[in-house]
This record gives sequence, structure tokens and C-alpha cells, in this order.
Amino acid sequence: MIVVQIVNGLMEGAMLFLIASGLTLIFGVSRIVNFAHGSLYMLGAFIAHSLIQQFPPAASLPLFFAEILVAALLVALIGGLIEIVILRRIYAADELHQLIITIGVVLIVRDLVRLIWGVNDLSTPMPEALSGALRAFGMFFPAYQVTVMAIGIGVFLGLVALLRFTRFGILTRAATDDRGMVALLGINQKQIFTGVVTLGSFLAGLAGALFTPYGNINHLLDTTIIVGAFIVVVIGGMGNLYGTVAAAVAVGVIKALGLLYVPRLSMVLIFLIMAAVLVARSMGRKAANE
Amino acid sequence: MHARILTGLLMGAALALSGTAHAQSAAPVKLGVVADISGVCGPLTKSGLNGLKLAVDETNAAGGWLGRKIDTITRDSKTQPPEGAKVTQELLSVEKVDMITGPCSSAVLLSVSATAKEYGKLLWSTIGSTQRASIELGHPSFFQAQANALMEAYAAAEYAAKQPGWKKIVTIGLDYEWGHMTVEKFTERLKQRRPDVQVVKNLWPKLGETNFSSFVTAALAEKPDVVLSVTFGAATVNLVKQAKSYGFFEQTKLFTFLPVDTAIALSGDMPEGVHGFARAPFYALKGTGVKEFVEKYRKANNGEWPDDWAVLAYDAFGQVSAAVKAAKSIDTPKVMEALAANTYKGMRGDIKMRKIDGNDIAPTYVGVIGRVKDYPFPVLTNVTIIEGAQVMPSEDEVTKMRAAAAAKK
Amino acid sequence: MMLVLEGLHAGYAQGAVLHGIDLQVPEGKVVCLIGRNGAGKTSTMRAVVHDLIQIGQGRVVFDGADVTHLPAHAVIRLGIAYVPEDRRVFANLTVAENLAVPKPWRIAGGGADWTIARVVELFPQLGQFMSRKAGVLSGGQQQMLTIARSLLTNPRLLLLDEPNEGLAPVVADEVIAAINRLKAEGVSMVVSEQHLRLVNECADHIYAMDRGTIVFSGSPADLAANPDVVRKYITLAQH
Amino acid sequence: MNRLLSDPRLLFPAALVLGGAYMLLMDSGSVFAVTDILIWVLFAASLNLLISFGGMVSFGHAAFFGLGAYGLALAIFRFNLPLPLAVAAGLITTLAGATIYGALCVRLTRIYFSMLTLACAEITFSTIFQWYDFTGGDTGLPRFVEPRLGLSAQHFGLVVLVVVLAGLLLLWRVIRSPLGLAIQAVGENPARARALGINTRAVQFAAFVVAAMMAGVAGMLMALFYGNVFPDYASLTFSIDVLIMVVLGGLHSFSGGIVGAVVYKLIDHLVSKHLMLWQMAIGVVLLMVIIFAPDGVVGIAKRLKTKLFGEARP
Repeated sequence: MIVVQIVNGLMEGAMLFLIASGLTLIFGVSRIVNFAHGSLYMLGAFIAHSLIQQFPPAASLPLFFAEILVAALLVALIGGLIEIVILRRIYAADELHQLIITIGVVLIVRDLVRLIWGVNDLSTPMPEALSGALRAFGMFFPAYQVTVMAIGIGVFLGLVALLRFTRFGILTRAATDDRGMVALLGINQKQIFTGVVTLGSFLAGLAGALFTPYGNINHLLDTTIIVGAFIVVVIGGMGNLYGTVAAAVAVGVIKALGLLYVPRLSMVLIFLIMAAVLVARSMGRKAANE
Repeated sequence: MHARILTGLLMGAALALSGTAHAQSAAPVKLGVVADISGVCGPLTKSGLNGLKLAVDETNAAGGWLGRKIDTITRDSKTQPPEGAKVTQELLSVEKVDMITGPCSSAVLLSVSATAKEYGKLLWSTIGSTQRASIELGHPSFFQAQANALMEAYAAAEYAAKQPGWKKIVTIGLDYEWGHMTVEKFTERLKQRRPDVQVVKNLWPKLGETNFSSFVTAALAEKPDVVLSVTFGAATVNLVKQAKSYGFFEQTKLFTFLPVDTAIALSGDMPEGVHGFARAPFYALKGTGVKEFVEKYRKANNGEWPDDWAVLAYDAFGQVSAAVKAAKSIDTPKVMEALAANTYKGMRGDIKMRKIDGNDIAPTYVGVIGRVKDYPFPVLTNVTIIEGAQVMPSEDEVTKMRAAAAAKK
Repeated sequence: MMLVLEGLHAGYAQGAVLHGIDLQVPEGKVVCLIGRNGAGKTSTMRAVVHDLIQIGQGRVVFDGADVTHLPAHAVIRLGIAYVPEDRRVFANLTVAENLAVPKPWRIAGGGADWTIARVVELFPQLGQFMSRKAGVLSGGQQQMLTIARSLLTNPRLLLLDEPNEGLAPVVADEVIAAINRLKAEGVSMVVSEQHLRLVNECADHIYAMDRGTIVFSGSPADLAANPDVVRKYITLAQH
Repeated sequence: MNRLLSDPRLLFPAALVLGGAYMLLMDSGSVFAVTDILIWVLFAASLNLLISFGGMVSFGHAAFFGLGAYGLALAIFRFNLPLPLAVAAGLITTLAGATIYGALCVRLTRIYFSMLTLACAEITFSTIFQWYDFTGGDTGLPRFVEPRLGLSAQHFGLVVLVVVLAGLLLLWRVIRSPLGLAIQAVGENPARARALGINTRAVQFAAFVVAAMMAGVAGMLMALFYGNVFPDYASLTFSIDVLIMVVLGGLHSFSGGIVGAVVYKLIDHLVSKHLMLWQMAIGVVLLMVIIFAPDGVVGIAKRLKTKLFGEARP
């Protein structure tokens, strides 16, 4: 039983990681607490829904994944545009203004989604080939979740490679350390910001698109997802990709086990951990005062 | 300097707000609609508003109530109880509405109800169904047009008691009032009927949960005969879809709240054989005017099928309409009197309000999901209608519950 | 003139800190800014590269072009490099990665182009630590890394803010040697410090600052002739 | 004239007289609307103290609004305490929450502070939401008392006016006191404040507690106004709404929170009839204000005034 729950936790962790990784990258570079990340996730889900409705993949897995990818790319484009049109104007502003402007984006996107897709709950059929369960070690492993987990691992490895070995990755990490200094070496920060926000938006869109056939989508997905993503990002150390992986897995597993042992505390539990991590941070390191 | 701006703004605010209090004209009846348009209740509310609009338009076309047109004034409660109280207060004090309907969430319903009570204006509910509104916090101007949550829990238990194979049950209830109350009352009633039944585990996903896989596996681990899921809308869709991928439906059965909108949302993903209860699935209704209503509704709403919320909004308005006619007045006490005195022949058959708790003696519909050629979505088949009278707490019980609630203070 | 500041006023959100700075840096020369903590040396350098500071009145002219209102990265790309006082290495990046961030924005042509090989030749220690995280280097090594990193943008003008601050004498010697080598290669420089060492060993011209204004301008010989200035505006050297 | 109006000794009595007259003379509908706004004014002004003067951006200020409201409601509903004791209970509950959360939160700065306040508020919200037997869970404690304690709209409005003005006066006095100066010094530059010998944590803690107490008072007023309490009082939605108000009004001035609450409520009222698009309307206003007028409505007013009447004398 515990094993099954841990496996479940790992699978949920993969989903949480997909959502939180983009958020943590964006925060790392821009220091913007991007509430609109949940909105991009929601857009990914709705765009994927429309694509799948319009061009039903039926038995074709490549078509299905192509549609997921297209949805994620469209969200990346939208995210990039939001950066260029809105966020770029406020990098010099204080954190509170940046935060509030992303809340403004949340409100606008939510009403746009209501206008375009309506308020009804929408469900998208799962591709036939992935709707079943794989049986191994006497346990059921849902094929779709296993696929999402594999994608999560793939995305993680891809991000690590991107950050380590490409110039964009090095600039991103440098900007995470000290973005002002990057500009003082002649790099146009705006390009890094646009790049990172686009990448982060792509990840949000991908997570949303992958959620589409797995569950129900409606115009409330943004709020549903964003607080959980924040928790993971905070526990993971804000801006730290490796920490985010660990935190996503930890939160997934704790949630899965928590419902067995402390069912009524599940909500509080995660926030207690988040608070504890923050307080420990203030006691442990000076890192909080940067 | 700040001061001047401040006073200016306050004055401006006062003017803007008082400006809306336009003069009263005796002609139209004003119906305030406090609707949970944004928030979790959005989808249900939208259908409810469609159903209400159809009913109001028809009534107006036929000359309105007692020769007076009906004006609806709609406000969004944002599914927040304090906002619900605020807009209700505004509707009653500024717009001076004559009656109110609309809320969906239990909490908003209770806050709207408290304010409506103060003004003694009729409030009728067609979505929100917490029994606290009709029993513990009931008052003479509250009318509940459907089986309340308590009755529904009992109805589900009555149905479960008749399934000989259901001996071991796991419950999954959303972690809020409706979830907890329904699980508790279902269990209580079922144990009375069937002492051999065991509820082996209660699971409580939080409201807004999107990942149910851990709950599915935790439920399956108990090897239950059936899983009762007290969820609605998005949560039910998520649960069913995610349960499928664990081979849930090969291992056990699901019994859940299944109004038409949820069945439509699930469509192709809905496995056959799911047991469901609902408040007014149009295809199972035996009363008058169902077919005509469905046609009219679909024509007015781009071919959308009416769900339970649309039916209830329409049917309840009809019931109030009939009462107004019978009472020849829109005064709350008189309308309430008429609601309790007259039997209304609506889509759900003959229906009547009980005076003590203002609750319709209304049925609950329980059946098994199947597919029929008439509809492009899964429907409940072999529907058992659990009559309201069978599951309603008796008047004595209502009195006792009210006393207990007062004593608990 | 490589760099000219004309009546420059600048400040932060809390208030103005520079009140009309006039300053000139001739091509190929080393100009020293001296003055105590808070005199405005760092702010003057920041004003040139627009780092964290807002410019009010006045102009910054670099090589004949008005750069007063260019964004920081554009100023750097014209050929100015800035080595801040607190060094600001990218702590989580390796030395090699730190050196991979800048690009040679200006192609100088011939032997003047800086490459990784050449900066390692200038600071041989860096060569040994290429794969080490910059955050774990000693202060002196970080200083060398910062200078090396800046050189890789191929600057014509280098702004060094208190390069010897907090360094052990031996390491400071190494930094001074490097400054002299750069000077020999024709890089113009503005160097600030609180003590007299750099002034004595490299300066061609000296400005003394106090409370956001220039209070003295002259050659090393002029400074030597004005012991008052030294006494008033320079922290007595500890070493 | 200007100086007279910015002098609290004249301003507050003037507001009291004018507001009082308004409360007593207008119809209940307008009085209700203004009462609701006044409660939010106090709530937003308390957060403004924290943000504009203390430099601490709380994502969880509603925690104290909720604690005040529930402290009062539970004292009445569960323990049958008379109103004065219930008010004391509300204050004590808020104080307890503020002490615990404040002690933890002021250890952190900037975004980490914000995130910890968010976590604390969510813990408060979840506890209220799930503790059915005591707090009534998600359906709250509807009608734990007669709405407005049974007073008429006008009389209750007057009570709220007096309490809110007293609260604002207190916040004003705090800002002008030595403690307030210390709060501002820490808010502007903690390092410099420390160098001046100020115990920054103690000062921030004091600011946190004062702001929390005023939020608690606002929560109690709201609870009495409707006679209801719901977990929403402590929700993230409330925390964000009040944060938006402060930014909308404009940072770094005492009137920012006050003006922001009024403006937000007015926008909300004006767009509330456009049922499908009220969120977008508020979103667009927020974007506009932050991009084109980052100093908020107060800033716009200042600039307008400078334009119309020439340079303002400091």
C-alpha cells in the first residue's frame, strides 16, 4: 500500500515539477513572483483541448503529442508576448508592483478564457493507447501517468543540459546570480528575460496541455494550480532547479502518504512544511538577506 | 492635501452609490438574482440562469405576474459568502427587489439567506441545497425547491441498501460541509437499513483537488464492493477519468452524484455501470411539460441540453409563479402560504412545499449509467425515484434538529 | 578624450549623491579617484555605466559620443568595462563559465583582442581553477576573475572600483602589476581608492572627491605638493 | 487651508462630523455601501502601514482580518460571551496570531517574508475551513449574532465610522511617533537603520503587530456588519484584494491605502453589472496604473494638483 502511494506521489511530483520548473526559472532570473504562471498553464490546457477537438488524434499517438507540443509552443509565444508588452516595462519597479501586474494578467486571462471557452467543465478524451494501465510487480501503473512522468524526467534532463551546456543556459544562471552584473558585461538583459519567460511559459503550457486529457478543465485551473506551484518553488529554494525537483517529488509523496495517515491535515501539512522551510532558512543561512 | 482628495473621493463614492437608488415605479416585480457566476459554481449557475431566463421570458410574454412584468436584476456573488451578503443587501435596500433566488454554494446560500431573513423577502434556492438553510437556520421566507442535501444523502442510502452486493464501502468525500454531511448521513441511514454493510475507509480530497490518483489507489487497496464519491462537477470528472487508468471499474463500482452536466462533461470517458444520483435529470422526469421544455431550452441555447440546474430553475420558478397566482399577491407570507397549500404539477410531477422547513417534498433520481440512442451522452438508466416524503426528516426531527443547533451554541 | 563627465548630477531613490561632477580621462591614461567612504567614487563610476543609479542633469561623453541615456549594456558594448567594488562574481558558476558570459563586443584588431588564453596569462592563478565554482575562490582570486571577465569584453576604458580593497598585500601587488600591464597595452583606466598606493604607483592624474563633488584635480606631483588634500580626503594607509 | 486639512486635529473631527451627518441622513442602501467601504479602508490602511512604511509586503494580511472576526464570533456563538468580552476575545485572538506569525515572519526579508506570510495565512484559513466542530467549517457561522447587532443601518454605520476613524487616527499617530520613524527608517534601509542602533527586528515586529491588530478590528466590524463569519475572511482572495487596494491607491503615503480601498470598491461597483467582465476590468485598470502611474491614484492626484496649482510646497 505504502509503495503504491509513493509511486503515486512520484507521478504527481512529475506533474508538479513541470508546473513549478518554469516558475522557478522565471523567478530566478527576473525575481518576479509570477502569479500569471497558472494562467499560462490554464491556457495550455484549453488550447490543447481545442486542438484535440478540432483534429481528433484517435489512435495516432504522434498526432496527439504533436498537438500537445503545438499547444505548449503557442503558450510560449503568448508568454513571450506578455513579457515584451507588459513585464519588460516593470523590471525596474519594485517587487510589489511586479507581483500586482501579474495578478492583473491573471484577471484578464481568466475572463478571456471564460469568453472564449465558456464556463462549463470540459473533458478531453485520452488517447486510446495511453488510457489503460500497465501491470507490473502486482501493481497497476496508469499508462498516461507513466508517460507524464517520463516526460517530466525528460524535461528535467533537457533543462539541466540546456542550463549547463548552452550559452543561453550560462547567461540564465549568471542572471539568476546577479542580473545587474550580466548587463555590466554588455549583455542585453531583455533578451535573457524574454528567453527565460518564453521557456518558462512553454513549460507551463506543456504541463497544462498534458493535464488536458487527464482531468477536467475549466476557467479555475489557474488558481487551483498556482498555490501548489508556489509551495514547490519555495520549498525548493526559489530559483533553484534541483531544489524544485526535490521539492516537487517531496510534496507529491507527502500528499499521497498524508491522505493515508493524517487525512484531515493534508491541507495544513504542506503549508506547515513550507513555513518550516522558510523559517529554517532564516535560522540556518544568511541567504535570506540577499 | 491627502485629506482633500480623501473627502472628495468619499463624497464621490457616496454620490455614485446613492445615484443607483432610482425612484420606484410600481409596475414591475423585481426579482434579485444572487448568482455564483465566477468561481467553482460558475457552470451550474450558468445553466440555472438560462433556465430562469426562459421561465421569466415566458411568464412576461404571457403578461407577467398579476399583470406586472418581472424584471430580473442579477449580481455576481463571486462565490464568496461576504460578497453574497453584500450584494443581497444592495439588492434589497437599493434595488428594493421583491424576491431573491440564485445562490449555489452552501456558504453563499447561508449568507444570502441570513440577509433575506432580515428583510422578510422570499428567497428560493434551486442549486444550493445545504439542509442548514432550511432546518437549522431555516426561516419563514426561505423556500428550498429540491431535495436538500440531507434528503439526498438518505435517498442515496436507500438505494445503496437495495444493492445486495454492496457490503464493503469506501467513501471519497470532498473535504467541506456537503462532503462530510453526506458521507455521515449516508452511512447512518445505510447502517439502519443494512447492519451488515461496512464503511471501511473515508477519504477526504480537498476542494479544488485535480489529482485523485492517490485517492483511487487508497480506495482500491481496501477492495471495496463500491466506492461512494461525494463530489461534483470538475472533481467527479477528474476522479472518473483518473480512476479508469487504474482499472478501477474492473475492480469495483462507483456510486456518485451525477447530474446531467457532469455526464455530458465526461461523455466518452464515462464508463458504463457507474451508479449515480441526481436532482432532476430531464430524461427521467415523469411530470408535465418536460418535452416542450427541452425543446424550448435547446432552441434558446444553441442546442445545449438542459441539465438539472436548468430544469430546477425553470421548475421552481413555475412553482413560485403558480403560488403567486393562487395568493394573488407577491407578499412573502402569502406566497409561502400558497406554496405550502397548493400542489404544483411541474416537470418533476406533483410537488408541494412543506411548511415547517420550507422544503419541497421533492424526489431524488438514482440509476445506473448506460447509453441510449436518443441522447449523445451517457444517461442514468433503470432510474429509481426516491420520493421526498420517504427521506424527509419528520417535523419532529426538524424541531429537534433546530433545538440541538440552538443548544450547541 | 576617452571619457568626459560634464556637470553630472545623479542619485538613488533616497536622494542625490553626485552634485555636478566634471571629470576627464585622456586616452591611454590612468586616472585615480580618491576620497573617503561615501565621497561619491563608486557613484561616479556607476553613473558612467548606469548601474543602479539615476542620472539627473549633466552629460557623460565617451569617445565623443553622448552615452548619458544609453542602457547599461549598450554603454559596455561601446568599450567601457566596469569592475565593481564588491566584485560580483557569478558565485554559482565555475570560473570558466564566468569567463564565458562576456563577449568581445568591440573587435580591437591585432594583438589587443582579449582571449581566455590571454587573461589566464595575465592572471595565471585562474588557469588552475577553471572548473571551480567562483563563489569558493578567495577574495584576491575573485578580484582577478572579475578583472579578467571584464577584459573579455575588449574594453578601451576600464573602471576599477577600489580593486585593492580587502586584499592581502601580496595579492594587491599582483593586481597593481596587472594594472600597469594593461596601461602599457594602452587601456585607459579610472581607478578609485581610499589609500595612496595606486596613486603612487600608476596614476597619471588624480581627482579627490568629497560629499559628491570634486575637490581637487591634478597630477601626482600636484597632490604631493598639497599635503592638506591627502590629510583631509584619504584614509591613512594601513599597509 | 491646505495645512488645515492635512492637520489630523482638524481633519478627523471634520471627517467625523461630515461622515456622521452622511450616515444619519442618507438612505440605508448608500449607508450600507459606505459602511462596507469604510471597513475595507481600515483593512487596507493597516496593510499600507506595513508595506509603505515598514517595507514589508504581506501576502497574508487577511489572516488577521479572519482571526479578529472568528475570535469575536466564536466568543459569542460558542461561549455566549457578552459583546465587550467578545470584542476583547477578537483582539486577543488577533494579538496571539500576530505575535506568533510576526515573530516568525520578521526573521525574513522581501519575497521570503511575503511567502511566509502567505503560508501563515493559508494555515489559518485551512484550520478555520476544516475545524468543523468548532469553527463551522466552510459554511462558517452564519447569523452568530443579529446583523449590525440589530442596530439600524444608520446607527451601525455611525459606529463603524467612529471605530474606523479612531483606527486611522491611531495608525496616523503610530507613523508620527518615534516608533513610526523607526519603522520608516527600517523600511527604507534596514542596514542603515541597524547602523543607527535600531533593533530592526523589534521595530518590524511592532509594525507587524499594529497592522495586524487594525486588520483584526476591521474583521470584527465586518463580522458584526453581516452577522456572519466565513473562512473567506482569511482567504488568499481577501489578502490579494487588499494588496491590490494598497497598490492602486499608491505606495508611500498614508492616504494610499484609504484611497485605494475607495477606488477599488468604486470600480468593483461600477463594473459589477457587467457580469462576465468585471475581473478583466480590474485587471486592465491595474495594468494601466502600474505601467503609467506606478505611484497610484494618490500619485495621479498629486501630479494633477501640481499641474493645476503649480509646484506643491513640501
